[in-house]
Amino acid sequence: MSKTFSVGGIHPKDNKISVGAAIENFPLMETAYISMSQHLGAPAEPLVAKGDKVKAGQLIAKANGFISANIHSSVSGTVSAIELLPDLAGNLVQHVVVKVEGDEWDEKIDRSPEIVREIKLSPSEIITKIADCGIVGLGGAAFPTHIKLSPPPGKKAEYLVMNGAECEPYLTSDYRIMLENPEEILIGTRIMMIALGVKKAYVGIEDNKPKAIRKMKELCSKQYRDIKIVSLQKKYPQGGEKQLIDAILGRQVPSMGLPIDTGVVVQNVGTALAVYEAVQKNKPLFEGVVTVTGKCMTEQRNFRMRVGTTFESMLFAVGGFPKDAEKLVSGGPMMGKAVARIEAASVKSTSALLLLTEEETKRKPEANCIRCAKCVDACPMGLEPFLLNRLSRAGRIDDLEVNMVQDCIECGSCLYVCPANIPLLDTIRLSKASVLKIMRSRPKK
Amino acid sequence: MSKFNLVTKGIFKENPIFVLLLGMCPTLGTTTSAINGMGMGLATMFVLIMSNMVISAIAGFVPAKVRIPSFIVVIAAFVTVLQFLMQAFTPGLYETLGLFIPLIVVNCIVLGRAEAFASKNGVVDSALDGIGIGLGFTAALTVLGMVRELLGSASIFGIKLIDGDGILVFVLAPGAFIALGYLLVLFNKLKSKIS
Amino acid sequence: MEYILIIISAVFVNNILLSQFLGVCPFLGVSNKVSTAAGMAGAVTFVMAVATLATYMIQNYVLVPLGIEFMQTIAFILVIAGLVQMVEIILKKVSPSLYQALGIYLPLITTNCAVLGVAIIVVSKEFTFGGDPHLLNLAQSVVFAIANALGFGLAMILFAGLREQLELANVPKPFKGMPIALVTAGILALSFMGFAGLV
Amino acid sequence: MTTTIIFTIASLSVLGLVLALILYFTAQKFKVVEDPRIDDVETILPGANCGGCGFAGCRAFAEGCVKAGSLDGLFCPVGGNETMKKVAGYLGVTVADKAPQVAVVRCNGNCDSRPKSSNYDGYSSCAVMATLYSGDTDCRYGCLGQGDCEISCDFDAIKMNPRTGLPEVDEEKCTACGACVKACPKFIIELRNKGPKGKRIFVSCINKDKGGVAKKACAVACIGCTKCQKVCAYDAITISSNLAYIDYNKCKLCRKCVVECPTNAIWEVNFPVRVPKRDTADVEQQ
Amino acid sequence: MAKESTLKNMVVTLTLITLIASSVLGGVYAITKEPIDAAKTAKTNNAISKVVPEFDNDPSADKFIKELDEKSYVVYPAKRGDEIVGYAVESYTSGGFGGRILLMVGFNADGTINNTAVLSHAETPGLGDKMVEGKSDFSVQFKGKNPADFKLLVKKDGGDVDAITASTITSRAFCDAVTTAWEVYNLCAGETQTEKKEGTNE
Amino acid sequence: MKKLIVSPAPHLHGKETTKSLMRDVVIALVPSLLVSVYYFGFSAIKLALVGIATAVLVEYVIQRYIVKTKITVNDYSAALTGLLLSLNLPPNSPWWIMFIGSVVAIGIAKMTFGGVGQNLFNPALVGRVFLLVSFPVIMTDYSIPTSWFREGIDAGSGATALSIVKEGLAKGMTMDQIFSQNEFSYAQMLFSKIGGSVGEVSAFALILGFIYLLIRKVIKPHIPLAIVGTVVVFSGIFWLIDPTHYTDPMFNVLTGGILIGSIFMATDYVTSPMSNKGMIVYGVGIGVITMLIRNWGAYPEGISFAILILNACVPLINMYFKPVRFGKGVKHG
Ligand SMILES: Cc1cc2nc3c(=O)[nH]c(=O)nc-3n(C[C@H](O)[C@H](O)[C@H](O)COP(=O)(O)O)c2cc1C
Ligand SMILES: Cc1cc2nc3c(=O)[nH]c(=O)nc-3n(C[C@H](O)[C@H](O)[C@H](O)COP(=O)(O)O)c2cc1C
Ligand SMILES: Cc1cc2nc3c(=O)[nH]c(=O)nc-3n(C[C@H](O)[C@H](O)[C@H](O)COP(=O)(O)O)c2cc1C
Ligand SMILES: Cc1cc2nc3c(=O)[nH]c(=O)nc-3n(C[C@H](O)[C@H](O)[C@H](O)CO)c2cc1C
Ligand code: SF4
Ligand code: SF4
Ligand code: SF4
Ligand code: SF4
Ligand code: FES
Repeated sequence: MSKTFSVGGIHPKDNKISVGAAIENFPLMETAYISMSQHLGAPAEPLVAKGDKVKAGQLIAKANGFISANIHSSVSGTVSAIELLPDLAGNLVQHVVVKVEGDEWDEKIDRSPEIVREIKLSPSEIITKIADCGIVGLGGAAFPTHIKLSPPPGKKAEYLVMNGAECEPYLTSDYRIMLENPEEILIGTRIMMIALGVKKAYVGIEDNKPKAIRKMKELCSKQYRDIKIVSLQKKYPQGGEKQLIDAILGRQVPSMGLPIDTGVVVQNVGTALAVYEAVQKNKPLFEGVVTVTGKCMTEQRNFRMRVGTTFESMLFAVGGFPKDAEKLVSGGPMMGKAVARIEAASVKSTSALLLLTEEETKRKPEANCIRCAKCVDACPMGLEPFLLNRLSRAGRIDDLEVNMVQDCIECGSCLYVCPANIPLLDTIRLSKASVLKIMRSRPKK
Repeated sequence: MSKFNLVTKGIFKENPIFVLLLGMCPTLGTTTSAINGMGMGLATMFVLIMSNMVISAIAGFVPAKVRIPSFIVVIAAFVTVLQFLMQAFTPGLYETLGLFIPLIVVNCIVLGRAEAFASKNGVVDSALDGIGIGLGFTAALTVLGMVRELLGSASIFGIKLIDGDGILVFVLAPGAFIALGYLLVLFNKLKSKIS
Repeated sequence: MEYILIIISAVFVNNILLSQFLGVCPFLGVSNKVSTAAGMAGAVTFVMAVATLATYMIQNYVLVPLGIEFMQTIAFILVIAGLVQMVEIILKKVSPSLYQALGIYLPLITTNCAVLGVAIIVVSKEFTFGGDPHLLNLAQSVVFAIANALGFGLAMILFAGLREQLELANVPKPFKGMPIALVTAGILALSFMGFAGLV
Repeated sequence: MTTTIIFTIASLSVLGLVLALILYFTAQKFKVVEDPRIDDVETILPGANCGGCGFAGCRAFAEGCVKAGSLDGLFCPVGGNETMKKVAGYLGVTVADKAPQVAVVRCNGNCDSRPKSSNYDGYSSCAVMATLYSGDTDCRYGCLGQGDCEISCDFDAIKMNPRTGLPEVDEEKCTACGACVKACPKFIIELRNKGPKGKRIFVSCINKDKGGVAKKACAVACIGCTKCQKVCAYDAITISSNLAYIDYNKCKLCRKCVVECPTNAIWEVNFPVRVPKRDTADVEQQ
Repeated sequence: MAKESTLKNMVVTLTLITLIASSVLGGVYAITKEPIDAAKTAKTNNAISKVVPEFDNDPSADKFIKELDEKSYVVYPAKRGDEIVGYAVESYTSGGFGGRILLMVGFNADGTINNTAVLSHAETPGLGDKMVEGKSDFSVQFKGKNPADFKLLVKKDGGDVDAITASTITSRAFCDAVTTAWEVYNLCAGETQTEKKEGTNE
Repeated sequence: MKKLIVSPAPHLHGKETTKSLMRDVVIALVPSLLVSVYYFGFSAIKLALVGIATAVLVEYVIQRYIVKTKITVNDYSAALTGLLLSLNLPPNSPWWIMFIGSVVAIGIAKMTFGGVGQNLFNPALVGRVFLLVSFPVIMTDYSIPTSWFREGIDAGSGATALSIVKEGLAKGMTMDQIFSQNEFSYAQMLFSKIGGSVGEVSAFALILGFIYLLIRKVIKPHIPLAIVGTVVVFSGIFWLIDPTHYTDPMFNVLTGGILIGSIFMATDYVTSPMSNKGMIVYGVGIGVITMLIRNWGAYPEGISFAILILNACVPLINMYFKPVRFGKGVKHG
């Protein structure tokens, strides 16, 4: 039996229409626009100047502050500018613009196809290496991985949980790598186990990906016995880290807590691949798998794509802008960000470009809440979205905190199910931000 | 403020029921018919005028700390006088209104006017204020009584308009609340139209 | 058994607010939040019990023997007013925390029909709980008073809950505030009519 | 009969006496807990409980006034100087007159001058929209048009104009409470001195982009050309990050800059109508 | 405005006010006592006169008490001259929907019901209160009936009385009270007869 | 360049709408409606039509001309209220009773509060109770109109089983005597032979509707099961103590409005609690009050009042019975 988490959840149609498309290399672009804000936390500090020559994999910006990550050039060529350019939301962000000339990689990178199985480095060396290579979480939040691998003093990791759920509809990039690079993922997992000093790891995969489950299980039963593959029910948000831990280990992260509070570290399978490549192959994170999909498109593709590719060129590669596509989403349809500027470029954690039609995505006019409690039943955190919505519109900050708005994981299940089309998550997200601000500003007891 | 205004403001602009929402118990409890409502209104008005006058006369001498008890004594005395008079001369009405007659003592309007108006104004003005507020109270109770009687018993002032029973709820407790709720809305509409 | 009947009658069947119309002003005025409603209900329970005890004695040991029952209204209200004040002093001395919780409601209670109304009903109305009509004795009077206060509290707290929910609803503008509260009270009273005949 | 009357008088008088004693001792035990002046000040205040004064409602402000001893730094924007004088008079202190202020909207990009570049489809709230992206036009600074300011105003003084998509302030109703200033996530609204006879001049734009970029996004953007600064004889205009700002304390209302502005970003209010220079003037004159 | 509060002036004022108030009350009481008592008697006599044939005595003054099943009932004899023309029996029942119903039932000397009047009740307006004369024809049906041959039960229970629609409870209670009154009347009537007999014996 | 749609996540939405949910409830009521038409003929059709038409019209007029808001009559909720109210009336009710009921339900109990979703009390039940209290004569007359399809069942008494029992007990009869004078069998109750409201005549049809609602996931079973369970336990206890004066649990579940009330009316989203725990508390409350009124109250049937009273408790229930929060009560590792 497949496992699942215990509270809430919804069942959107999974629409994984790009499952069959093998990963192909995205053609090199003419210009790469490399953002300095590709991770949670402060932007990185550029190390290059206009006119400098760079190679793919060369460090071009240094992590700046605690939760930050190094950035490497994704192409070889000349830095043509360092300037403020709009990101996909139109906000100005520092970018290093590189005019592409050839495809020369940094010499240290091992480009051979062999799988390197033996792990030579010590835990601290691994973490340094990961930090140097600018690895961030590829599950969506782009949290610098080396920080997650160094639990704060007093907290000890017991298990590593690999997130291969890919519970969002449409997305297939994690699936493709689990199918095409399963062993690399398992080695990457092992590397992180060593770094964390844990003895056991789990890989959670939703049961709508039976092939990936079979393949990974096969490998584990032979060489990787300390890693267990867990089949999970197809249910959104199975891949939310709190839900995943609950499903696999039956542990629940307490309110305002982190996975490490239950002795667990969660990493995405793509992150594991990146870790493998960084540690075994010396390859910094400058490319990743991106699904380009949508019902309005004739072709569904999975690309291995350099960081800094514009959305415009991705569209161009699949034959231009389909007539009835009205919304572009970077990432999955449930948590991804709508693209306001197609001239914006991809970042490390970009996992998909999704094209949606008006019919699929346009919100219907808001009606009165009929108190059907569908949102309550859907919420994986056991919250009452209808109430949070009303409270936040009334500006009742205190009541919002009592009703735990701070626990919302912004999964969007509530907004998805609401028959009255109430913009639940929009209002909740807003008040969550204010409540968190107030809670954090409070002196700790 | 002119003397005339003193009287009229209580009827509309500062109507104790519709605007100030005071004295709710007799308002709801005694308005099963227009006559009852009117009787209660007039009874309250009597106490209101008399106590307003006396209180405005004595307010100057009363120390702050015993202000409320003193006023209550005055009001209670008039209520008792009223009880005597009604028992003697309108025993039927006295019985119908029952408990609500002695409860005039605690009617927030009476004490409220004593506090807010009579204790700060002269005897004549206080009497006029009492008349105005009393009229407003009476008018409101009569109207509510009329509405409830009309809907609930299909009659007005005891005159049967159509044969039949009417919608019983309106003479019962729930109807009192509901009818007052809607009357309030109408009153507010009217008020905003006028001003 | 009679005590149970007294309680059911006062709390559900002849609810002091929803069918007797006593104490409606605080019912409408102090019912914006469940917590305040509960505070008010607590204060009323206490005062009603003590006041009924006192007025019962005044009636039966002073007014009736002296033949001056007609002084009922004035004597009762004075006793209640004084009592409330005294309760305030004592409470403040004996239990400051209770005073914090109930104290602010005490002044409101003096001019509340419910306390005087119950005091008068207790000494003048004949009850027939199953048996013959009779006046209540001292213990029954106090139980009756407390039961009425409980009924007051029940209606008050339910109503406050409803109003808290209403506050977050989009009530049409003309009905906002008191009108909708009255309509709600009306429907609440309508539902309570279901208890008719239980006693 | 006589005995009855005697009993009546006796019993009631005894009651009164006892009551008076009780009350006296109550009064003795509890000296006034709160300064009664707080109540009185509260009655002087407008009672709007808007929080414009920075206190949690009128009563808190009244308490503040009474406790502070002087009224420095305390101001009720709703009641204005008149109310503050009354409070001061009551408390026996003095207040400095504060110039009356009014909210102004520093964005001028209506639907024609600032075309939409995307269709926003979320909850109609500027705050939500602002956290999502830079806005549905190419101007990243301008008004988002979802009307958070309108909702925040307790006095019905600021209203969205459906034709321009921009808020408009009714200066009669505006009390300068600043609620809209706080509500606007784009920091578009500013409180400015009303000026003599309500006359005032301000730059109705906060776009900090370079001239070309700004102009492309919005036809009436301030492009930072410095012409106004040069023409101003009173040094009232400063330019930083490609944006002009007029200091209302220095501005002498000479109106020279208004004519000078090539994009019509400078607005004048409550001046006699001159031959309309460009079409935006009539938007403000209403 | 109000004066400063001191013990002396507080006590003096309040005592003074209560003193004056109570004097006034006492006075008004003395004045209104008579009309009140008169009104009370008038009320009872009024009710009596409605339910019994014309009389010329003061029934309130002649009233006496009868015991029945350990409960006592007030009976007002109506006399014309020395002759008893009827009895008004104050009867009650606790079986009403709203509790006690107090009735005045008047009998002619021959034992037929002259009329009934409801003195007090707590029945539901529109339902049970239809037993009050004038609100429906319910009470009319008792007029002129002799309970000896008119079965005082609602038809549902096998009697002759048409119940008020949807108010069987009230109707039953009403019949119950009238039955009680009839039994009390029988006691009185029996006594009168014996009295008379005694008289003739003398 | 094309203007893209930009909005916060999520970018997909479920298919359920207010309208589809309400329509499903209407569909679930069709079996009961058909049975009632079979038994009561034109009368049932007339009541349903008047009820629905009035409800929709009143809502339209109020939205269009009085409060001047968006018109939402096509979401089926007003129609549902009208239909449910019609199913809750005695079959022989005159049309104007239905009309007044609908006006009260929509006008007072729903639109005054701001329309769908905002009301605190179940509109159809407010309408019914309003009628019951106002027109007790009509509302307790359960005589049976003639049907086209079937010769009227022993049109004689026309009283409901509950009122027959109540009346019998009041006369001092024992249960056996009452039952021997009137033939009630469970089969009759399931497939209707006994007098009752339009919609409560066939338990079977109601249960069919219940199953449909469960399959379509329109409602959850918590509330109906809690009510029925409570009724069974409550009546079972008294029946075991004294079977001569209390009816048995099966009788209590199958007669009167327990089924229609618990399946269709207590489950009204707007006026029921939001959490599973809350729903159970609510259901138990309804069950207890219903049985109190049935056994000792003035009215023979109590579920309408019980639901309304528990409606009044819903805000408090929601306040104290929150859904199971993630991270509470389970070990943190
Ligand atoms: C609602 C929700 C759904 C998510 N779904 C996935 C998912 O399907 N796959 C995934 O790898 N991460 C998913 N995440 C992110 C995980 O919670 C978590 O951040 C991630 O697995 C951590 O790994 P990383 O640091 O390697 O990215 C989801 C997060 C949320 C809040
Ligand atoms: C402010 C903040 C601090 C965090 N601190 C830690 C940390 O100390 N250790 C850790 O392992 N993860 C930490 N995380 C990462 C979270 O556990 C989580 O993996 C990350 O937010 C991505 O999860 P998501 O994709 O589900 O949103 C932190 C996250 C945030 C936002
Ligand atoms: C609010 C309410 C008030 C009632 N008032 C009375 C009443 O005053 N008298 C009465 O006999 N029954 C009263 N009833 C009881 C019912 O009308 C009951 O159905 C009736 O007495 C018995 O029915 P029947 O007369 O049709 O046989 C009342 C019921 C309710 C719910
Ligand atoms: C499962 C379900 C049950 C409903 N039950 C009722 C009901 O009993 N009475 C009613 O007026 N409306 C009912 N409705 C319709 C709707 O919720 C009702 O009109 C709202 O209370 C109006 O705000 C129901 C709707 C659903 C989905
Ligand atoms: S977005 Fe937040 S409130 Fe909504 S279902 Fe997800 S966790 Fe619950
Ligand atoms: S899902 Fe929508 S309609 Fe249902 S309770 Fe939640 S907010 Fe209200
Ligand atoms: S327009 Fe702004 S400053 Fe003026 S009153 Fe309204 S919210 Fe306050
Ligand atoms: S001025 Fe600010 S708050 Fe007002 S509509 Fe524009 S962006 Fe929104
Ligand atoms: S009138 Fe009864 S409490 Fe105010």
